Amino acid sequence: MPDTHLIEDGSNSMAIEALHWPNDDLSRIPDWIYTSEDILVRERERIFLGKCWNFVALEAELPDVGCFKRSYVGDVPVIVTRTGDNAFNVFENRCAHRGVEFCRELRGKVNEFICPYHHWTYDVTGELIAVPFRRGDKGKGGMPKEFDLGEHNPRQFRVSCRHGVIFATLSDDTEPLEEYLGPETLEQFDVVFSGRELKVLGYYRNRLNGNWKLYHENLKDPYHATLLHVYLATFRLMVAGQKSAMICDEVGRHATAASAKDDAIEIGDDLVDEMKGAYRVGMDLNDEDFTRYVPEFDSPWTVTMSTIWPNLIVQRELNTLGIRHIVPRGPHALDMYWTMFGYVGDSEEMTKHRMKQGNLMGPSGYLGVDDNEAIKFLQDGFRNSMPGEGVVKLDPDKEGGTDTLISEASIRSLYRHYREVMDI
Amino acid sequence: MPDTHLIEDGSNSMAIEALHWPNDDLSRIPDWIYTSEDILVRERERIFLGKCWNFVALEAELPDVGCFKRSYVGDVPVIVTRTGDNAFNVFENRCAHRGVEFCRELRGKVNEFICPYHHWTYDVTGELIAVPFRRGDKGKGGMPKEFDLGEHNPRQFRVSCRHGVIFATLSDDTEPLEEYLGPETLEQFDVVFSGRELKVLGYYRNRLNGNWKLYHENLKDPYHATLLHVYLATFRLMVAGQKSAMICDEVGRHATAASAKDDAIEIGDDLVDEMKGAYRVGMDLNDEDFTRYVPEFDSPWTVTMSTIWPNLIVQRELNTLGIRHIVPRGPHALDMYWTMFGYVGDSEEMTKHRMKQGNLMGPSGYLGVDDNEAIKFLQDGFRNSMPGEGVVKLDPDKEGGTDTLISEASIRSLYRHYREVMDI
Amino acid sequence: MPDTHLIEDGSNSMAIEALHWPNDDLSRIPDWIYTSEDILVRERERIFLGKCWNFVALEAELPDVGCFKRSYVGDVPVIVTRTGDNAFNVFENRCAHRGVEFCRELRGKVNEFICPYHHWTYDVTGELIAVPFRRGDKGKGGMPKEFDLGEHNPRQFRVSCRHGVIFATLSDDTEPLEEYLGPETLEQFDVVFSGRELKVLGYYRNRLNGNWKLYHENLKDPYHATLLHVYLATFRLMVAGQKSAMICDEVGRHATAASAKDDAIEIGDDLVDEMKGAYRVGMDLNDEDFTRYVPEFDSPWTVTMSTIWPNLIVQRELNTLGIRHIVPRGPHALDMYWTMFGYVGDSEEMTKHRMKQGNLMGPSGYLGVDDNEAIKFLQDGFRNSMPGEGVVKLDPDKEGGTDTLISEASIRSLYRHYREVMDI
Amino acid sequence: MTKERGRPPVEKFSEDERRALRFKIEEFNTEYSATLDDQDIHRWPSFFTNDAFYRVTAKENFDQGLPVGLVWLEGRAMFLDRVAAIENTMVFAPRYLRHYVTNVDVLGFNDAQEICAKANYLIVETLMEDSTKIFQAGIYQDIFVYDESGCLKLKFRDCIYDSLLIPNDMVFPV
Amino acid sequence: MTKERGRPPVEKFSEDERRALRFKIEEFNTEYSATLDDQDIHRWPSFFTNDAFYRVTAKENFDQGLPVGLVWLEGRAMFLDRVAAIENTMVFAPRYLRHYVTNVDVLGFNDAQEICAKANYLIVETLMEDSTKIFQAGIYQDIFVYDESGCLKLKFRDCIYDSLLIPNDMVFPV
Amino acid sequence: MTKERGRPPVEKFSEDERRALRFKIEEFNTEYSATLDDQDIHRWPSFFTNDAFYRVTAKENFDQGLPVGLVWLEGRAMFLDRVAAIENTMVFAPRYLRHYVTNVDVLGFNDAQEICAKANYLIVETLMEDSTKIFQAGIYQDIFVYDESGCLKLKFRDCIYDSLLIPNDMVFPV
Ligand code: FES
Ligand code: FES
Ligand code: FES
Ligand SMILES: [Fe+3]
Ligand SMILES: [Fe+3]
Ligand SMILES: [Fe+3]
Repeated sequence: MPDTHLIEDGSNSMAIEALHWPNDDLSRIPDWIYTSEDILVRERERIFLGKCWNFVALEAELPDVGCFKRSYVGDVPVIVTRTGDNAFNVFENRCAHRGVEFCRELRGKVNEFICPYHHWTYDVTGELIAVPFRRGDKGKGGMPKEFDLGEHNPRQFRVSCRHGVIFATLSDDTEPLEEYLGPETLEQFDVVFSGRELKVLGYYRNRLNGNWKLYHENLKDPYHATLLHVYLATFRLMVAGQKSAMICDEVGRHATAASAKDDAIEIGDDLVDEMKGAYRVGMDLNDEDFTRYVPEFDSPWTVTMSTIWPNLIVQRELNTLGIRHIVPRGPHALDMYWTMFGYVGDSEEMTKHRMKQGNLMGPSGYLGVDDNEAIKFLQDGFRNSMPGEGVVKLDPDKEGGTDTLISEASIRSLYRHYREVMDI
Repeated sequence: MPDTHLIEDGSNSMAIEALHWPNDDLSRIPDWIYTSEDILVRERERIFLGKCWNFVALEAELPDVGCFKRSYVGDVPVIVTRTGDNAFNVFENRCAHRGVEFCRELRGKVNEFICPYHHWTYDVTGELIAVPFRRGDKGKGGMPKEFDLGEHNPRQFRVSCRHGVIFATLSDDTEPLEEYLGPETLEQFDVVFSGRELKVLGYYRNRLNGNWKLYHENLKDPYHATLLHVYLATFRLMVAGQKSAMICDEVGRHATAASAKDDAIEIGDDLVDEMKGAYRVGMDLNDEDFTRYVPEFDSPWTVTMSTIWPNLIVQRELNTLGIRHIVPRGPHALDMYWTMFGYVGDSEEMTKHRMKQGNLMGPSGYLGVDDNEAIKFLQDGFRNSMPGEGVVKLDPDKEGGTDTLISEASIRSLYRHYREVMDI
Repeated sequence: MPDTHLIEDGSNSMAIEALHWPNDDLSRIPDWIYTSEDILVRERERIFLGKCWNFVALEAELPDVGCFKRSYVGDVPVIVTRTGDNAFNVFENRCAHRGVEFCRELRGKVNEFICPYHHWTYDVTGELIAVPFRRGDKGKGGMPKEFDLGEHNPRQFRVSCRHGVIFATLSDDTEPLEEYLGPETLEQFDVVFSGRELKVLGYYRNRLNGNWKLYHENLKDPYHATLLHVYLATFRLMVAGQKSAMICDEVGRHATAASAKDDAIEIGDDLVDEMKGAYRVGMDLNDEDFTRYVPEFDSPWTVTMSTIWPNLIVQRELNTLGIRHIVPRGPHALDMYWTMFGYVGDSEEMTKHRMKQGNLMGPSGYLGVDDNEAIKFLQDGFRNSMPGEGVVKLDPDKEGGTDTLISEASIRSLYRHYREVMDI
Repeated sequence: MTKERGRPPVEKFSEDERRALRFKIEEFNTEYSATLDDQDIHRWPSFFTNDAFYRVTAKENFDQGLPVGLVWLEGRAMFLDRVAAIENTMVFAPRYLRHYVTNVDVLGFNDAQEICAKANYLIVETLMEDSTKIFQAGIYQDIFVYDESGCLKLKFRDCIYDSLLIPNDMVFPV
Repeated sequence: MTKERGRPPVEKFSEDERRALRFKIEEFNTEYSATLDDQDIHRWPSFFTNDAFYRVTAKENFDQGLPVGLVWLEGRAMFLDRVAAIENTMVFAPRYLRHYVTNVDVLGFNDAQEICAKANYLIVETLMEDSTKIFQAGIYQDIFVYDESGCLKLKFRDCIYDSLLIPNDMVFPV
Repeated sequence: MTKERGRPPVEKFSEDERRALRFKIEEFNTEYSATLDDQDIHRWPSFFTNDAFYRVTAKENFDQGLPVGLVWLEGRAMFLDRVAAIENTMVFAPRYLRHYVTNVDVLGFNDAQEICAKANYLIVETLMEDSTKIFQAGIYQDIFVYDESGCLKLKFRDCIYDSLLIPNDMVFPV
């Protein structure tokens, strides 16, 4: 169907050929990037399976050779295995025979993978090593003589690890991981992943009712932090005017939202007014220890949230640490897999402190709930209301990093990059 | 896919360009108007958001200035607010910033609406009145200088009220409400909504498993009344031959099914025979008071059910009164929101009588269940069986209103209008 | 969207026009035949409603004239009725008036069918015999004079029965049932359905999370039998090298997987090795009677599983007998309706033996679970991983029947036929 | 109007009384549920006193004190008429329903020395061709009395459901 | 055949007997459920007598008196063989199951002085990558006896499910 | 760390003790559930001792002995802070939740003479514009003690959920 008086961006049909970005203007974002199936198909090909490094696992999840984890690149199921002291493999969770998604356990340890349907067998690197009755039985049946095991392997991904974090890419052309991250993101990454050995403390999983890109935007959007999160201002974890920055790479796809807690900060009446109710006067924590930052990082920031395109968030919120792994589930949902961790050698007290501060984030976090709800409310808007667009005009002269919370520069730089890659 | 030997109406593809009405014949209705996504998209634009007055609320639901109700025009979420003694506003429930469906409570009372994500703030008329940190913070960030709050408002609907009932339209060209209703429908409307102050008695909600148009047809279809509803004949609330009428407007989109209870009616053996089991001989109510009509209206009819295109039903069934608000939920479902009411000044006994007779209608009503099931059975037919069409030939020489129950004239007039508007 | 570097079979769009079979090679099966909606629509028309005999009921389910069963041809709802001693009718479960799927009970006995909406009435043959108030009421309304009941019947299917099994076809051109089955399949069919009167022992139903064709393939795939089903080898019900055959018709659409239990079989170390874990050494049944075959058939085989295209499986597994009726539910699921039976005159002990062996098959069967899981894992592969294809190269020089378990010849013959009919 | 009838408990029970009563009320609810699960609908009125009040209403109505009910019955005659409608006149597809009644709470006597209690209920529904789905989650707010033969009867049952959006319709009482 | 075995109660219990028995049976069902929720499947046969009969069948079969079961076991050997199959030969994806057993009803003695009881069960299933879904709603129809050490054992359990359309398959008994 | 706290029962109860305790614990769970169902969140900490530990965590964490919780609280102050956040700072759409607590099992004393118990819970959620859905299925692993006035209080509650994939988020404790 062509455009009409109400629909002016081609979204009547939702087919990618018909969609067009409003006025080619980066400060306007059309709903259809969040709702079209065709867009998601192209994102899979050009982003997740394109020239990107995707998070797949932490090395600490795979302590021994033969340990595996069922994981995802975009929404494509993969298996991550440890195949040596410092060797990891990532390959598609799909049998080369008929297509079975054969690995069904979340994690485990094996000598080999046997596809249940016909017991085609793969070693831990993902290579096909046995086809039962390949030569037939009693001279009958079996594979053609020229059948070559080597030609029937699940698709392999290239792997790159840095300080305990495992990434995968399908493309031969993806630049080296460090280059891909860029020096700005790498610096922040290396604060958390400095080479200290990680200790996994547990997992959360939730299905958010929003398009996967909304999660990136949320963390590239410092503007919402002190407004949506009443908790942050009320308990003086973060307030406008406090030291903070949005640190971007040159390409504009990654970002780190950084802030430094300032217990001396004062919240004037003007600010309270400006914040339209986002600060509740006169509240104090009963457990004051809760927001205490135990210094442990070589960084001026007490909080950094890094979005690493396209599927990783690194959370350093005071002393609660974790990664979040994004798995798109259709245009309207994403699964978030959280891995919370500390470091080997943490005292019991420190682990407890991390657990306590874990209440801030996650599917039931004081801040986490706010974001999950906001993302759902956004997607509800896109799905239910008349096709429209969003406005991202804050901090208009910038693109990418910025040192004010009142900015959408980093969202715009993301979409400049996105439009190039997606050719839309 | 082109037509085939089984599919001859273009419904192989379900894309609107390929669909064609069978033989251009109004007495045949193709399945695809009930099953195609494309049709629903066009209905949204040309009907609900087109030149129609949509029901959104009763004034009685919004007693004070600042009261609001979360409502829908078609399936588009809107907010209805009372902004003055006789002033109401209807605007899209979508934040002008990024698109959040920000109002989440079913109803309430506020001074202003604050979008949770970044606290953009709207007054009760739906006007954007504050953007936090619009000028930035400490000289950094904020909106471009030329940013004009006035250009960032949720879409406003025009509002028209009549005797306590609030309607909205998005189009500037919709004729005045009274003209839109037409004198026939207006007359029936004014019987229930005579200006007496309404008292809300409560709400029902149900999700029907059928296309939204089936609900209109059901009430424009007097033929089913004494057949499907065994209750009606058995307890002599309505029988063929009894005084009844289908009263239509000139355009053919609205209709009122009217009947007058006749306690003296006799049901002959011929009739019993003709009705194929729709009359159960020899049953009587234990509670005879139940079907008693307490006269309270200036009307020859004891029952009127008005369908007001496109999303309102006005129920006057003896003394149980209510409106039903249709919200399409995809091609295969509709949500029905019921508001049951009486009048301010009703005696306690009268309220009780209304409650008692409430058992007739609604999601568990003696008549309500029948219709909900029939509509589901119809949609099941459209979804599951081979693509086909329905036949609406009864009362062949008429279109629109009629004074016999054995007629489908009013369904045909609806689809004449519908085809014009939809251009199909 | 056109093909891309990752997608090379047109499945970017999933529209049938764009899909192409990889290299025209029968030993490669593209994912899209299991996932495309367009394919399913065409399958409905060309296969289920095309020149095929579809299973709809057993005569034993309909003991008396007037007995009916709600059934399906493909996913199209039909009613099967007994209309005489040896007469059965099959007609669409869709009212000729507006389209209501009017029969809602799984089975029952009636004199006539009355559509609940307006009481149009059909006799047990499916003929419209009454339209209430056809002539109007008191001279008003009613049908046009020329209205002919005979022109408003649900679609009738042609019916053919053999030895207690009822089949239906919509096409006038389908060859006679016996010819359709072909002599090979007929022979196996007649072992179970020899004319002995059947006694229904009960029903199972399950919804499998896989495309309907996967069920056919599963039973045309002898290769999986001794590998997936650890139970079979472990308890020596079936092992490679044992007497077995895949018996196909000439067209290649039907097949019977046959095997003869051999209690003397030995499982050498070589075989254990080849089977990659599919044999658990040293296990024995506690209840040895469980796998005992009580001779009752004139056949060299103790087990035959016949797939009768397109929607029937005949199970003869030792002494547990049943049919399985396939109903596609979208591309990603199928409903399986099982009818378990014995013969009139079975001793109580024999019935009990059948019940006991019933644990082998069905939604909770020792073998049944394996297959249901494998089919789900396959469909998961098709849905979740990158678009790809399966490989069916075993027993490369054959097509159709074969006498080795290590063969996929019968799957290839099915798809040769399928591609012809589907024109893909 | 309803508020009056559902008079709140004013006098708490001792632990022994609660133990004895909870056992009886659980037995009552089990039999009540089984009657409905079996669709033995003509037995249903016998769980109520002759003058009983029964209502099924959404939590949004209850919370606002609004009187409507999907089902709103007062007095035996109205109960019988609903049963007659279900058995004879209402048209509906076959279905299975199953009740799970948990969290029975014996609250105390109200000022008429009647027993106030409540319980959470969950009802799941199965249509013949579909999977089992949640039909309704809610709470019973009850007043029990003893009949002449010492059996518990409901004088008042308000079924207040969370499940605002009824799936299609509600054929049977809950 | 099943009908014979599931002999109906002929003698009602007193309230005291019901109270005592319901407590015991609830404890039994709780432990039984926990065993299955923990997938401690090899313990499962120990809840039954040596000659016990166990069946899982659809309500449509039960209502028509048809004998089949998805699971149909008679005697300890068959129970052990099913456990062995689940533990050793059956292939299936990992899953969590959870039982909710409510509405326990102690019906009375049958003519063999065995205890007849029933209960509603609801089982929800969670696959590793998906949300929790209703797996099966149904009713247990039970006959209990005491073993030599005075513990309740099931001599007969008929699990009659409403959920006609089993979601994919049923790996564990219910 | 959690493992230590959740010390396992070492001493079994007699049947009489179990009967008495199960009644009390069921009453406790009923009131606890009602408090949460009513979203009367500020009452919630009163069900716990001052030094109580409360956690909500996925079965996958529990099974691997991993310490994280979606909610992880130790000591009254942390309980109060969570209540304050829910009441004052957290932003979320309105919703109804309903608890069904069944299969209460009274396990015995642990080595500190505290009462160990468990129960299955099922929570269903209703958003204002949608149907009722399963929110969470899980098991409570509890340690109860008596407070000075003889009332049961939770010293330890581990809520271990099967429903690995939380639907959007979890606003209230369970
Ligand atoms: S599908 Fe994996 S071995 Fe056949
Ligand atoms: S989306 Fe509403 S304020 Fe930003
Ligand atoms: S739809 Fe069947 S009688 Fe009208
Ligand atoms: Fe945030
Ligand atoms: Fe009607
Ligand atoms: Fe098999």
